[in-house]
This record gives sequence, C-alpha cells and structure tokens, in this order.
Amino acid sequence: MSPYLITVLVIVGVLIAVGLYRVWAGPTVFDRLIAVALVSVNGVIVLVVLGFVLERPVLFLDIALGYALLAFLLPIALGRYFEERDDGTSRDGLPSPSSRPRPTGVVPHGLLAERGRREAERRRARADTDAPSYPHPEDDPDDEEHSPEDEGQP
Amino acid sequence: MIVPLDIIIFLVLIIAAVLAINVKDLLAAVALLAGYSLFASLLFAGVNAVDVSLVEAALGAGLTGVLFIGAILATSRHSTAKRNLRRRWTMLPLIAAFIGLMLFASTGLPDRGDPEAPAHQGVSRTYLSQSLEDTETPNVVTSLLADYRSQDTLGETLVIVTAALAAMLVLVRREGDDEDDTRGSDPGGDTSGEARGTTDDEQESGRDPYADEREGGRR
Amino acid sequence: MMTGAYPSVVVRVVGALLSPFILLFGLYIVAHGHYGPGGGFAGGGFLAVAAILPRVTLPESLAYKLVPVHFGPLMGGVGMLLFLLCGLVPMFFGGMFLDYGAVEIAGIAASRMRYLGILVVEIGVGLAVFGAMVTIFDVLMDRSET
Amino acid sequence: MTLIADIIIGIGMFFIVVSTLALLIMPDLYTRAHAVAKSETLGLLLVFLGLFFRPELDGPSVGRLVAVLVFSLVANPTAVHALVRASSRSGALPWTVIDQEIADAELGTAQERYDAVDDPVVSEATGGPSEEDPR
Repeated sequence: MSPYLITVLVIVGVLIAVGLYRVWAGPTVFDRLIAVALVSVNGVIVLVVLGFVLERPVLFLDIALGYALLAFLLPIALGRYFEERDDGTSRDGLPSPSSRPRPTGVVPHGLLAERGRREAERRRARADTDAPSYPHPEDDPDDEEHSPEDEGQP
Repeated sequence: MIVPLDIIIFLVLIIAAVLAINVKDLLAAVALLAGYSLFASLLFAGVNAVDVSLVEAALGAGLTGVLFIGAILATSRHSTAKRNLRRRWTMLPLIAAFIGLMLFASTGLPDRGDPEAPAHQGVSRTYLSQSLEDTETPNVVTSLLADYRSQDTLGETLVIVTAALAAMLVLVRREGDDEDDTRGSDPGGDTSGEARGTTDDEQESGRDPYADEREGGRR
Repeated sequence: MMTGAYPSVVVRVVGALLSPFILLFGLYIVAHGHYGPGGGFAGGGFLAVAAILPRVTLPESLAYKLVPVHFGPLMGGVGMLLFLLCGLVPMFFGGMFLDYGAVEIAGIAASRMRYLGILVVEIGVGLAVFGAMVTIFDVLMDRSET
Repeated sequence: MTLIADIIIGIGMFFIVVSTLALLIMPDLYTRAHAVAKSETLGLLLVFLGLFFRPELDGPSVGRLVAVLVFSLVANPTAVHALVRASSRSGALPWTVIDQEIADAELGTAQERYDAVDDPVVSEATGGPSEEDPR
C-alpha cells in the first residue's frame, strides 16, 4: 500500500469525474462519445495501478488486458453507425453530410476561399428568401439548454 | 479497499447513471452505459472481487454495447419521451423517500468483509476451507460456480441460450412471412446480402466510395 | 447495416490484427478459471468479441468465412449439451446429477476428477455464451440462415 | 528504483492531467480529440513504464504489463480515429477563426475562379446551412 500510488489513484479518479463534465456539456453527440472513450482510458490506468496498490498485480493485469482489448469494439461500432451509407443518404434520412453545404468560417486559402465565397452568397440568398432550413441531426433542442455558450468563438 | 477512491468511484457511478438517463441521444446513452460498466468493474476490483470485475468489464463494457447499437439500428435513435411535469413532481418525493428508507436500512447491515456477518456463517465457511482439498482449485469462486453450485450455473447458461433462441424466433424473417417490411431488405435467401446495400466489392477493389461525393462537392 | 468492410484502412488493419489476440485471450480466460479471474462467462464473451470484431471491420466474404452464420446456434447447442452430459455421466456411476467426483477412473483421485469436471463445465459454458452472443448479433444484423 | 518509478509516474500523471484539461478547455471536437488522444496515450505509456520499476512487480506480471501497454497503444488511437472520422463524415464542423479582412481580400481574388465554377450545391438551394453561423 504505497501512499504515492494511492495518491495517483485518487488523482486519476478525480480526473475521471472531471472528464465526465465534457460528457454532460458536449454540444454534439460526438463530443460525448469521444469524451467517454477517453475517460475509459483513465479507467484502465486505475485498474492497473490498483493491482499494484493491492499487491496482486497479476489478477488485475488480466482484467486490464481484457478491457484494453474489448474497449476497442464499441467505438468501432459507433463509428460504423455514423459512417454514411453509400447511396448518399445518412442514417437520419437527411442528405449526406458531404453533399450538404458546409457553413464554415472562411479559411482564406485557395479552393476553400471559393467555398467561402459561395457561402457568403448563399447567406445573402437565404436572407432574401428566408428559406426554412432543415435541422442538423445533432442539434438536439434539449441539449442546448445545458451547453456552454458558444465554446469560445471570438 | 481504498476509501477515497471508493467514494470517488461511487460518485462517478451516480453521475454516469444520471447522465445515461438524461441524454436524449441513445447512442451517447450506450457509450455512457459502457463507461458505467467500467466504473462498476473498478468498484468490484477495489474490493478484490476480480472474477465479477472481469465479467463486468468483458460483457458490460465490450459486448452489450454492440448489441445495444444493433437494437438501435433496428429501431430509433432518439428517445421521444415526453416530459410530464405532474408525474415528475409526484415521482421525485417518492424516489427521495425510497432512497432515505434504503439508507436508513443500510445502517443495520454488517460491515463489508465482516467475518461475523450472517452471510459468512453456515456453508460458506465449509466452502472456503474445503475447496482446495475437494477440488484442487485455488480459486474458490470457480469451484463454487462450477462444482458446488453447478446447477445454478446450468440454469444461467440455459437462460442465455434461451435468450439467443428467443431472439432468433422474434427477429428472423423468412420469405413471405409478412408484408409490412420496414427494414427494407429483400427477403430472398442468398441475394439478401447484396440487396442490403453493402458495397464490399467496391471496398475490395480499392475504390473510395466517397470519391464521387467529394468531387461533386469541390468541383 | 453494421457488418462489412470498414471504410477506414486503419481500422481494418487493427481489427484484423487484434481479433486473433482476443481469441487467444478468450481461450486463456476459459481455461485459466481455476487459478485466476475468469471462467466460462467472461471467456465466452471474449470469444464472441473475437468473432464479432471481424464482422464489424472486415469484408463480409472474409468475416463470414472465418465464423459462419450457422456457427453461433451450433456452438450454443454444443456447449449446452456438453454441460448436460457432464452432469449426466456421474449418474451412470451411481452419483448425483453434476457430481463429478463420483466418476471412477483408475488412477485419478476424486478431487482431480472434480478439477477436470470444472474444466469441462467451463468449456461448455464458454461455448454456450459464445454461441448465444454471436447468434444475437447475427440476428440483429439481419444475417441468419433459413 | 522506487524513486525512478515515482518520477516516471509523476511525469505520466502530468500528461494525463494535461489531457483532461484539454478535454475541458479546447474549443471543438477535433482539437479536443487531437490533444487528448496523444497526451492520454503518452501518459498511459509513462505510467506503465514507471510501474516496471515498482517493487510490487513480480515475474508473471511483466509479460501482462507489456501486453496491456502494447494493446492499449494500438487500440486507443485507432478507436479515437474511428470516432473522429465518423464525426467528420457526419458533418461536424471544425472551429475556425474568421479574419474578415483577409477573407474579403481572398474572396476578391477568387471572384473569377468562382464565376467559372458551376456549383450544384448552391444552385440547388434546398435549404440553409446545417448550423447557425455565429456571424
């Protein structure tokens, strides 16, 4: 029971709890998924260090090895879900994201500048016609209320 | 058992559970449940229950998540529960009262690992002292599960196999089973794999399936 | 659906790289339950993941050649049958149901017999869990025989 | 030996703390994933390397520790890669700083090129952008 390793354990535990803030606040579902995937890595560290603290490293390393092997499957399956279908539609029935116009801030280089030009023109056209826009699939109206405002956009 | 770590992991467990209920997107809920399984596994590992911990980490964190995603694929991704304020305000005091009652009841429980606890009287002493002699197995959990109480294990295995059989009975569709086919696959035996829109041939021949769309977007 | 080749080559390579190790680790967990954590349930889960990971990442023609669709129900039945036979054999020797120590084979003590019986039971449970999980996955992905 | 282990574990803990901080304060998905995946993996590597010098390490656990290390190093970045790639495919937008003057200058020069471009997306005009632009 080395006190140093116990301190490490407690710190990593606190970091897990802090990392769950991103799961709570993440504006889109991808923020949550990636935050969970990265919090899980801390879980592996806790498992291994716990084995050293309790002085039975072999048993705990078995668990950690199993978890490190298995935790690979869930993100792959989640990514599989979000990869588009091949006929150009996404799973939500909306047009495929890569054929959907991308509203981006202007990145002033080369080809992207053209895209920004088109974006400006489209914005003007939209201001004229006030066409209804289809909702983004990740924009959950219920998530808006506890998302931190605008994520440090200047 | 390390007390501060236990407290933190309990808190994280509660946070993860509440988040998994609150999140509207069911995929995030699946990921959170996998995280919940990992934290529960950490908790079990903290009290030296390595067998339970391994099963929790293996089945909870790895396997059930994929099955959940399969179920989401077959149904819907967003939970559409409506908020019922009246029900919420009647349920909250009830839940609080239940938690208070459970906390009050837990004060009468024996301490964790107390050798004088009622659960540790009776047969468990026999199992602990006789296991190595009877079965040459150092791991008492295994000898309990597979030898002393193997009929329980038989029942559990039967439950799992029955679950698989029930899933097959419910979900497998034969040709001409019913007309309202919502999943859009072609019920035609061997051809159904190709009709479902997977493009393995394209993948294997090295063609990027997204090349067309990228070209179209950037032309 | 979720099966078929993953569009990213990194994921395909790593999936193909990891699945044999998961299979090996699952066999280790099933067989090593006497001395460490594990046993049939966890080991069966690992074996199932070793079969499911190629289905999620690799091309279908390859993945379903490694572990065919009919393999799942077959293994579930075989594991269950192994468990039941392991329980029935001692009854021919005059013992109780699942009383492995009653089996008398010359040169093997009763405690050793129970040790071996535990091993066979764990293998049966592992196969049954493997079969059940793979079957549920295949059925959810709309891949099944018949 | 224990001192070496403690120092290496301390450095690893630094990287893990940094990765969690990055998870909190980075502005968008891609920066977060980028910062966190790397430094988290490096922290895990350093912590496990430090554990090799601990006195609690016994014979059979050396191989297992190496195996956990190798598989974590292979599997974690791949998992994050899969998630980030999927989110990119699903249209999650990178965070960009807009410098309006430079943008205007660039747009002016790009005018002729733009006129030559026949853009099906814009001409289709099916709807607005998928997210509200802050400006």
